[in-house]
Amino acid sequence: MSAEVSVPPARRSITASPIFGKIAASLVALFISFLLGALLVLALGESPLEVYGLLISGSLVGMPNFLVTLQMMSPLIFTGLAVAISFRAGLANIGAEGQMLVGALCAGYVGYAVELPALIHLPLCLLAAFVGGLVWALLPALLRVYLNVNEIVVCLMMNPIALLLTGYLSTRVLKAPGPTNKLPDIQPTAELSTFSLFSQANTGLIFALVLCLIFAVVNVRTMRGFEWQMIGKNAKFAYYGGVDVRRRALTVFLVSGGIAGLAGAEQVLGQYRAYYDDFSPGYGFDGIAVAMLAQFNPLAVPLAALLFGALNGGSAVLQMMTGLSKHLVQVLQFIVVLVLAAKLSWDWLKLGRSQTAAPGSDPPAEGPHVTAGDR
Amino acid sequence: MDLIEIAFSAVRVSTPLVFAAMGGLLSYQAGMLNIALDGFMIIAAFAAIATAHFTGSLELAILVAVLGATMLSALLGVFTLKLNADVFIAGIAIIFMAYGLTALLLKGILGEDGVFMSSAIPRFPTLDLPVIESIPVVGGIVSGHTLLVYIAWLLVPLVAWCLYRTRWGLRVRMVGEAPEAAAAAGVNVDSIKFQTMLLSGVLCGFGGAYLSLAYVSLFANQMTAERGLIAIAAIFFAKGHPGWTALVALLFGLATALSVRLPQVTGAAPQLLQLIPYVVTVAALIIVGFRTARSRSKHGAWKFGWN
Amino acid sequence: MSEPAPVIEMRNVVKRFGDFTAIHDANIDLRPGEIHALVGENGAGKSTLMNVLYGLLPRSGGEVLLRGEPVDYGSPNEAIAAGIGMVPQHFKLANSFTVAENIILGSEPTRGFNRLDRRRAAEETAEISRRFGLEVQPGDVVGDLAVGLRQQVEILKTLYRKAEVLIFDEPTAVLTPQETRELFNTMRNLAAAGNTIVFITHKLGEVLAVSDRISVMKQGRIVATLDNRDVTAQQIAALMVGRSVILRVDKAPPSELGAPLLRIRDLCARGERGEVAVDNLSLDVRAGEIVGLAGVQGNGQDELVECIAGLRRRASGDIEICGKPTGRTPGDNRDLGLAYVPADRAHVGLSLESGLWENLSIGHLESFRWGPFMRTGAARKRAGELIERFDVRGGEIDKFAGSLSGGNQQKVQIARELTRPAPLIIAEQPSQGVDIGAIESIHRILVEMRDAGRAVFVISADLDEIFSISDRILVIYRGRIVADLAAEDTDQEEVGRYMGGLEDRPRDGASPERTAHVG
Amino acid sequence: EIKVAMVTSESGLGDRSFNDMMLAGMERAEEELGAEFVVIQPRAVSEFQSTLARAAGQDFDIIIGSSFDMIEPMRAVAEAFPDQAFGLVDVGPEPIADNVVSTVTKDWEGSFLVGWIAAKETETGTIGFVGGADIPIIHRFFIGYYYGAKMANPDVEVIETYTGSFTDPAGGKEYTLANVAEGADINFAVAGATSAGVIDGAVESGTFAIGVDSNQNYMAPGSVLTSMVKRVDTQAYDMIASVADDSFQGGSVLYYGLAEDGVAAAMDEHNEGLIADEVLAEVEELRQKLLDGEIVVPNYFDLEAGQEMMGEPPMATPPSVRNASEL
Ligand SMILES: Nc1ncnc2c1ncn2[C@@H]1O[C@H](COP(=O)(O)OP(=O)(O)OP(=O)(O)O)[C@@H](O)[C@H]1O
Ligand SMILES: Nc1ncnc2c1ncn2[C@@H]1O[C@H](COP(=O)(O)OP(=O)(O)OP(=O)(O)O)[C@@H](O)[C@H]1O
Ligand SMILES: [Mg+2]
Ligand SMILES: [Mg+2]
Repeated sequence: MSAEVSVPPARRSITASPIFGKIAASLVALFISFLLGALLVLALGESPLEVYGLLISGSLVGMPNFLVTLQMMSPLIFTGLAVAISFRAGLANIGAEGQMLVGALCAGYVGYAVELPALIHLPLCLLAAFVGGLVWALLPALLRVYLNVNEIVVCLMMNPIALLLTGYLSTRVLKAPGPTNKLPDIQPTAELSTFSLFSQANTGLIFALVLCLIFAVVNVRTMRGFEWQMIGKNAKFAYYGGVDVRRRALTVFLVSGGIAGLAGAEQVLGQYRAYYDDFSPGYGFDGIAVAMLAQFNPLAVPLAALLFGALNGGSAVLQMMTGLSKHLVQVLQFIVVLVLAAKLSWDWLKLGRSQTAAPGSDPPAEGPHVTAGDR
Repeated sequence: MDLIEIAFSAVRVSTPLVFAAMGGLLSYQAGMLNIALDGFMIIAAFAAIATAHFTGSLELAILVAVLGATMLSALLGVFTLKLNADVFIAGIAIIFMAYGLTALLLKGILGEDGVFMSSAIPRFPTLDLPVIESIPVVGGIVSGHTLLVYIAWLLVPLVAWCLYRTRWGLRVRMVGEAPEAAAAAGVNVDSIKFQTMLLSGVLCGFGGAYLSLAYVSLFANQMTAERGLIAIAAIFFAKGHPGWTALVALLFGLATALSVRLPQVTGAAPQLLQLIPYVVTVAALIIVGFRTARSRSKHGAWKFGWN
Repeated sequence: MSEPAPVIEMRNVVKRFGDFTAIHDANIDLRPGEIHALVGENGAGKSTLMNVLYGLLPRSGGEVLLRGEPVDYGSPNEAIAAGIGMVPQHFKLANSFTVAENIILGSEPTRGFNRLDRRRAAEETAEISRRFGLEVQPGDVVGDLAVGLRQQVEILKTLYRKAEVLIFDEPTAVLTPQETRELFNTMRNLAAAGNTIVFITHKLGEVLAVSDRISVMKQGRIVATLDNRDVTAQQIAALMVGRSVILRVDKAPPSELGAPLLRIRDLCARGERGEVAVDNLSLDVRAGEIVGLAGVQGNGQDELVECIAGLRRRASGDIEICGKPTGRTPGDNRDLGLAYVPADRAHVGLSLESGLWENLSIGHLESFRWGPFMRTGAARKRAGELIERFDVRGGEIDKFAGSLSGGNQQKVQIARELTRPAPLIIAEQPSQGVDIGAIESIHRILVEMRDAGRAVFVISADLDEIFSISDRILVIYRGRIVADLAAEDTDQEEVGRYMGGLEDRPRDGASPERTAHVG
Repeated sequence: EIKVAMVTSESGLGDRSFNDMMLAGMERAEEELGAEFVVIQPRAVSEFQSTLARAAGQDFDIIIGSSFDMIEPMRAVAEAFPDQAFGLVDVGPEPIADNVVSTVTKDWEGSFLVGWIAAKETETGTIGFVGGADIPIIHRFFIGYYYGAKMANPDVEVIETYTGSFTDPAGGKEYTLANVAEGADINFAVAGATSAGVIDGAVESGTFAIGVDSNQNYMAPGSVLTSMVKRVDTQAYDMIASVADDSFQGGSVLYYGLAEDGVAAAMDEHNEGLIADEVLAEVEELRQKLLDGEIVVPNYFDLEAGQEMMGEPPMATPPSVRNASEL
C-alpha cells in the first residue's frame, strides 16, 4: 500500500547512500578547514603550500616521521575512544584528562613498586591504570546516575583535582630522587616496548587499535552496545523498554574512565617509563576533539587521532624548517574541529540553499545533546 | 590571617568569574551550553593589552577587547545556529583556537613570546567609595577595587532584571525552556540565541579586559587559566540564576583566597591547599545533589532520576 | 445564498521532503465563519499541509492566497501577523511559566525600557478568556494545568494574536467528552464571530457534529471537499480509506475468566509535584478480559500506570503482575509478563531519533541475544516484518521514528508491544492519533489477545474507545476507582457521570474527601 | 655559517626563564656570529627524544636543549648520532655523553645574594618567595634565598609559596598580596610568566619584588628591588661560539656561577637607590667571600657542605629545604 511512499531502490544513486554522504561531507569540511588554515598561514606571511607540504611530509613521509606521528596519536586513540563511548551513551565524560592522570599514576606506581614476571606485571599495570581511571570516573558517574548532578560540572572539577593530587603524590610522597618530579622508573617487566629511537611509539598503540575494534564490535553487535546507544538516544525510552539505565550508564561511564586511564598507562609504560608529574599537554581535551571528529564511532577514532597526531608530529618539522611556532598547528587543528562540527550535510553541499529542509529534518549527530537547562 | 583582607581578595578573585558567568548564563538561559567563555576571555585579554599598549587608552582598550570577544562569539553563533554545529563541540574548538591565535598574535603584533608587559599601559585606578569606605567591615571589603570590579557586581542585578523583568528576558527564558513554544509564538529562536551568544561575548570581553588590564597589567598565554570553565560550573550549579551564580563564584573566590593564604600559616603542601576550591565545589554539588534527590524521591516522581 | 469569498485558497500546493512528495497538488479553500474539517488516513499529509499554511514548512510548489493575495510565509511570524493561528496537537507551551506569560510570548505588552507589563498581560488574558467563555487563570503555572486547560491556553495564544484563521490539529485526541463538548462550543463561538477554523481529526462523529464543510485527504491529495449536510460517516470513511470500514468492532462475549494477571491492592502514589495522585486504589484484571479505565485526564491514571510499569515509585501498596510482586525497574516488570503501550510516545514510547528497527527491537532484546552478542540481522528482519504487518506507512527500518506521521508512530509502538509474548497488556490511549482504519485493526488485535487468554487493561480518555472494546469498565476519579461496571450494563451517560465525580460513591467506604495522607 | 637547532623544554617559549634566555643567546649568536637558528617547541617531555633525533637527522651544527628531563633523551640520541654536536644548558653536574656539552648554573649563589639583600632591606622582618611550581628546580632557588636571608639576619622570616602555575600572572599577584598581608615586604618571584603578576602585586601593594632569570628591573622601576639574573643566554652563546671556532669540547660540563658572571644581582638605573649604599657595599664583600670559597652556599646538589658551614637554620626548616637532601 505504501508503494508511493518508499523510494524504489533503482533510483538510488551512490550519492544518496548515507555513508557516502558522511564521508563526502567530512572531506569537504576538511578541505574547507585547510583553506581557512591557508588563509591564516598567508596572514602570517608564509606559503600555505610549503606549510602543508612540511606538515604532511613531516608527519607521514619517511619512517622516523611516521613513527613520531604514531607516537603522538597513541594517547589520543585512548582518550578519544573513552570520550566517544561515553558520549554515544549520552554521558559527557569530559574528565578524561583527570582519569588519564590517575591511571598513569597507578600504572607508574605498580610499574616500579611491584616485581613480577613480565607476563603478569604488564597486564597488572594496565589493570591498575584501568582501575585508576575508573575510580576517578566513579564520583562523576555516581553523581550523574544517582543524584542527577551534571557530569560536565563534576568532571570540570575532577580534572584539576587529579592534577593537584597526582602532583602532590609525585612531588611529596612517592617522588624519586632527582631534579624532576616523577616516580621512580618502572621495572623493565612493565614496559611497553618501543620500535625505534626516533619515537616513543610503542606496543600500546596496537593495544589501542585493538580496543577500538573491540568497541566497534561492542557498539554494533552486542546487547550492551545496543543498550548504551539507546540510553544515549533517549534514556527514558530505554528505561521504559527494559534497559536498566542507571546500571548501564554507570558501567559505560566507568569503562570510559578506565580507557582514559589506559591512555595514562600507554604514556607511563611506553613513552615515559615512569610517572612524570603534569606530563600531559592536554591529551584528555584533545580526546574530546578526536572523539567528535570521529563522530563517536570507535572505528573512526584512530583516523581522527591520526589527523591530530600527524599535525602534532609534523609540527616539529615545520618548526625546524620555518620560523613558525607550535601555536599555528594548534589553531589549524581546531579549525578542523570547528568546521567538521558544522553539520554540512551532503544535501546542503549539493544543493546549497535551494534544498528546503524541514526544521529538524537533519539526522541529528550521535552523542548527548548537551543542552543547558534541565540537567 | 586578616579576614577582611581575605574577603577583599575574594571579591577581586571572583570578579573575572562573575563577568564570564553572567555572560555564560545568558546563553545558558537560552538553552545553549556555551563552553567557550575561556576563549572569549583570552581574546579580549589580548586585545585589551595590545590596544592599551598602542594607544595608551584604557577606554579604547576595553572597547576593542569587547569587540574582539564579541566577534569570536559571533563566529561561534554562526557555526552553531547557522551551520548546525553542536555548540559544545564548536565551543571547545573555539577555546583552543583562541589560545593558539592569541599566542600567534602576541608574537606577530607585539613581538613577544608568552608574556607581554609594557610601561605604556596605563594602570586602572582603584576607587574608594565615598560613604561605604567608612563603614567598618564592609568598607574594607567593598571599597578600594577598580572600576571593573564594580561593573561586574552591578551586572548581577542588571542581568537578573533583564532576565526576569523585561520582554527580552522572557523570550530568552522561553527559548531556553521550550524553543518550540517560542518558535510557534513567533519568537525568532535563533535570533534570541544569537543575541545571548553575542552578549556572552560582550561580558566575557569585559572579563578578559579585567584580567589583563585591571587584575594585572600584562598579557600571558592562556592567562585565563580556565576561569571560564569555573564560571560554567558556577552557572550549572546555580541553574542559571544570576544571584546564585554570582554567589557560587564568590564562594569559589573565597576558597581560592583562603587557599592562597594558608601556606604561610600551615606550611602544608601547596597542591593540597590548592585543592580547596575544587573540593569545596564538589562537596557542595554532592550536598545539593542529595537534597534535590531526597525531595524528589519524597514525592515519588519518576523513579528514574534522569534528565 | 451566495458563497462568501474564501479567506484562504491553497492552489496546487506541493510539499516534498527530499525525494518523497508528501503533498501533491493540494487545493483547498477556507471561507470566513466556517468550521472546515480536514480528515484523512495517517500520513495522508494533513499536518504537513497545515504546517505549510502556517509557515512552519516551506512549500515546494503551488501558491497560497490570502484574501486573493498570494502570500509566502517564511516563518510562523509572518503567518501570525497575517492572522493565521495554529493550535498544535502537541502543545507548544513552556510548562514552568504562567498562563499569561505563555500567551503574551511573542507580542508582549511592555512599559518603558522594554519592561514587561505583567498587569496588562494578566488583564488582557483574562479579558479574552472571558469573551470566548474560557476559564483559565492568567497567573496559573501551565505545568499545573489539566490537558483541556492547556489547550485553552493554546487557543488563547492564537486569539491574543487576533488570529482569524485557526488551525486545530487533532485537538480532541486527548480530551474527555466533556472537554470536547466545551471545545466545540468554543469553536462555534469563534466561527460565529467570523473566524475560520480548520479542524483535523480522526473521529468522524466529531466531524459530523461540528464542521460545516469537510475535506478528505488521501496520499497527499485533497480527494474531495463536501458539505456536512450531504454525507455520512461511512461515506467519509470510504473516501479516506478506499474501502468501507467497520466503525465498531464486533466481539464475542468473553469466555470464562482466568486468574488475575494484574492485581493492585491499596496503592498510593504521588504525582510530579508531590500531590496524592493515586489514593488507596485496588483493582484486578483477569486473564481473558478487557478492562477499560475511564476517567478525566489528571485523575491519577498516568501515575497508576507508571506505578504498574515500574516508571514511578509507589508510596505504599502492592502490585502483582502474573501473581508476582513487581520488580525494581520496568525491565523487571516486563520480564514478569507485561506489555505496555504508553501515552507519551514522543518521550517514553519511542526514541524519535533512532531507526525504526531499534524502536521495534527494544523490549524484545532477549530474543535476539546470542551470548553477549546481539543478532542485529534478525532484529532488523523482524522489524521489517512488523512494519509490513502493522501497515506502518512510510516505514523503512532505518528511518528515524520521528519522521513518521503521528499515527504511524503510534502503530510502531503498538506493533512492538502487542507482539510481546506477555500475558498482561496495558494500553494507554491505544488509538490516539491513528486513523479509523488503523483503530479498527488495533481494537481487533486487542480482542484477539483477550480471546487468547491474556489480560488487557485499556486506559483511555475516549469513551467511544472504552465502550467499543471493554468487557468491564472502571472509572477513576481523584485517584480512586469509583465505579466498576460491566460494559453491557452501562452507557456513556452513566460513566460520564462517574468520571465527573457526580456519583462519588467510594467502593471501599473510605471518606470521599481527599484527606488520606500518604506517608 | 652555523646552523643551530634550539629545543625548548615542554613549557616552551615565553616562560620568561631559561627558554627565553636561551633564545636571547641564539639571537646574540645570530648577530655576532652570523649563526642561523630555529626554535622547536615540543609539547611534552615524551616528545624530546623524537624531536632531538629528527633534528639530528638534519644538518644542524649543534642542537641545544634545556631542562633536566632532556638529559636521558639527549644521551640516547647523542649516542646514536656520535658526529652531531649537542648542548644542554642549566642541568646537573654529571657529563651526559661524549658529544654533549652541558652546563650548570649556580643559581643558588645568585639566590643567596638576593636573599641576603632582601633580609637586609626588609622593614618588617619578613620576606617572601613565590615559586611557579613545587618542583626541585624552583626549590633550588628557594634554598639559596633562604640561607642568604638567614645569613644576613637569623631572625628574618621567610615565607615559601608556590602558585602551581608558570602561566597565571593573576594567581601570582594573589599569592604576592597574600604574602604581603602576612607581612612580607619583599617577594622573590621564581615563576616564569607568573612572576609578572608578582611584580604587579608589588607595585599595587607598595612593596618590592625581586625578579628572576633575566633582568626584570625595568618591568616596574622602583618596585623591583633587584633581579637574580641567570645568564643562560651566555651559556647557549658560548656553546655556539665553541662550534664556530672549533673549540667544542664534547663531554664537558661547564659551570656558570658568580665567578663566571653566570649569575648576578642586577643593578641598573631602574633600581638605583632602592638598596642602601652600605648594603651594596656589604654585598660586594659577600660576593668576594663567595668567590673565595670562604662561604659555601648550601646547594641543590650538596646541601650538607653549605649547611656545615652555616650551621643549622635557626627556625623551623621549610619543607623544600628538608626535602632537598633527597634530590
Ligand atoms: N519532515 C519530514 N520529512 C520526511 N517526511 C515527512 C516529514 N514530515 C512528514 N513526512 C511524511 O509526510 C507524510 C505526511 O505526513 P503528515 O504528518 O502530514 O500526515 P498526517 O496526515 O498528519 O498524518 P496523521 O494523521 O498520522 O497525523 C507522511 O508520510 C510523513 O512520513
Ligand atoms: N525530525 C523529523 N524528521 C522528519 N519528519 C518530522 C520530524 N519531526 C516532525 N516531522 C514531521 O512533521 C509533521 C508534523 O508534526 P506534528 O507534531 O504535527 O505531528 P502529527 O503528525 O500531527 O502527530 P499526531 O499524529 O500525533 O497528530 C509530522 O508528520 C512528522 O512526520
Ligand atoms: Mg498529523
Ligand atoms: Mg497526526
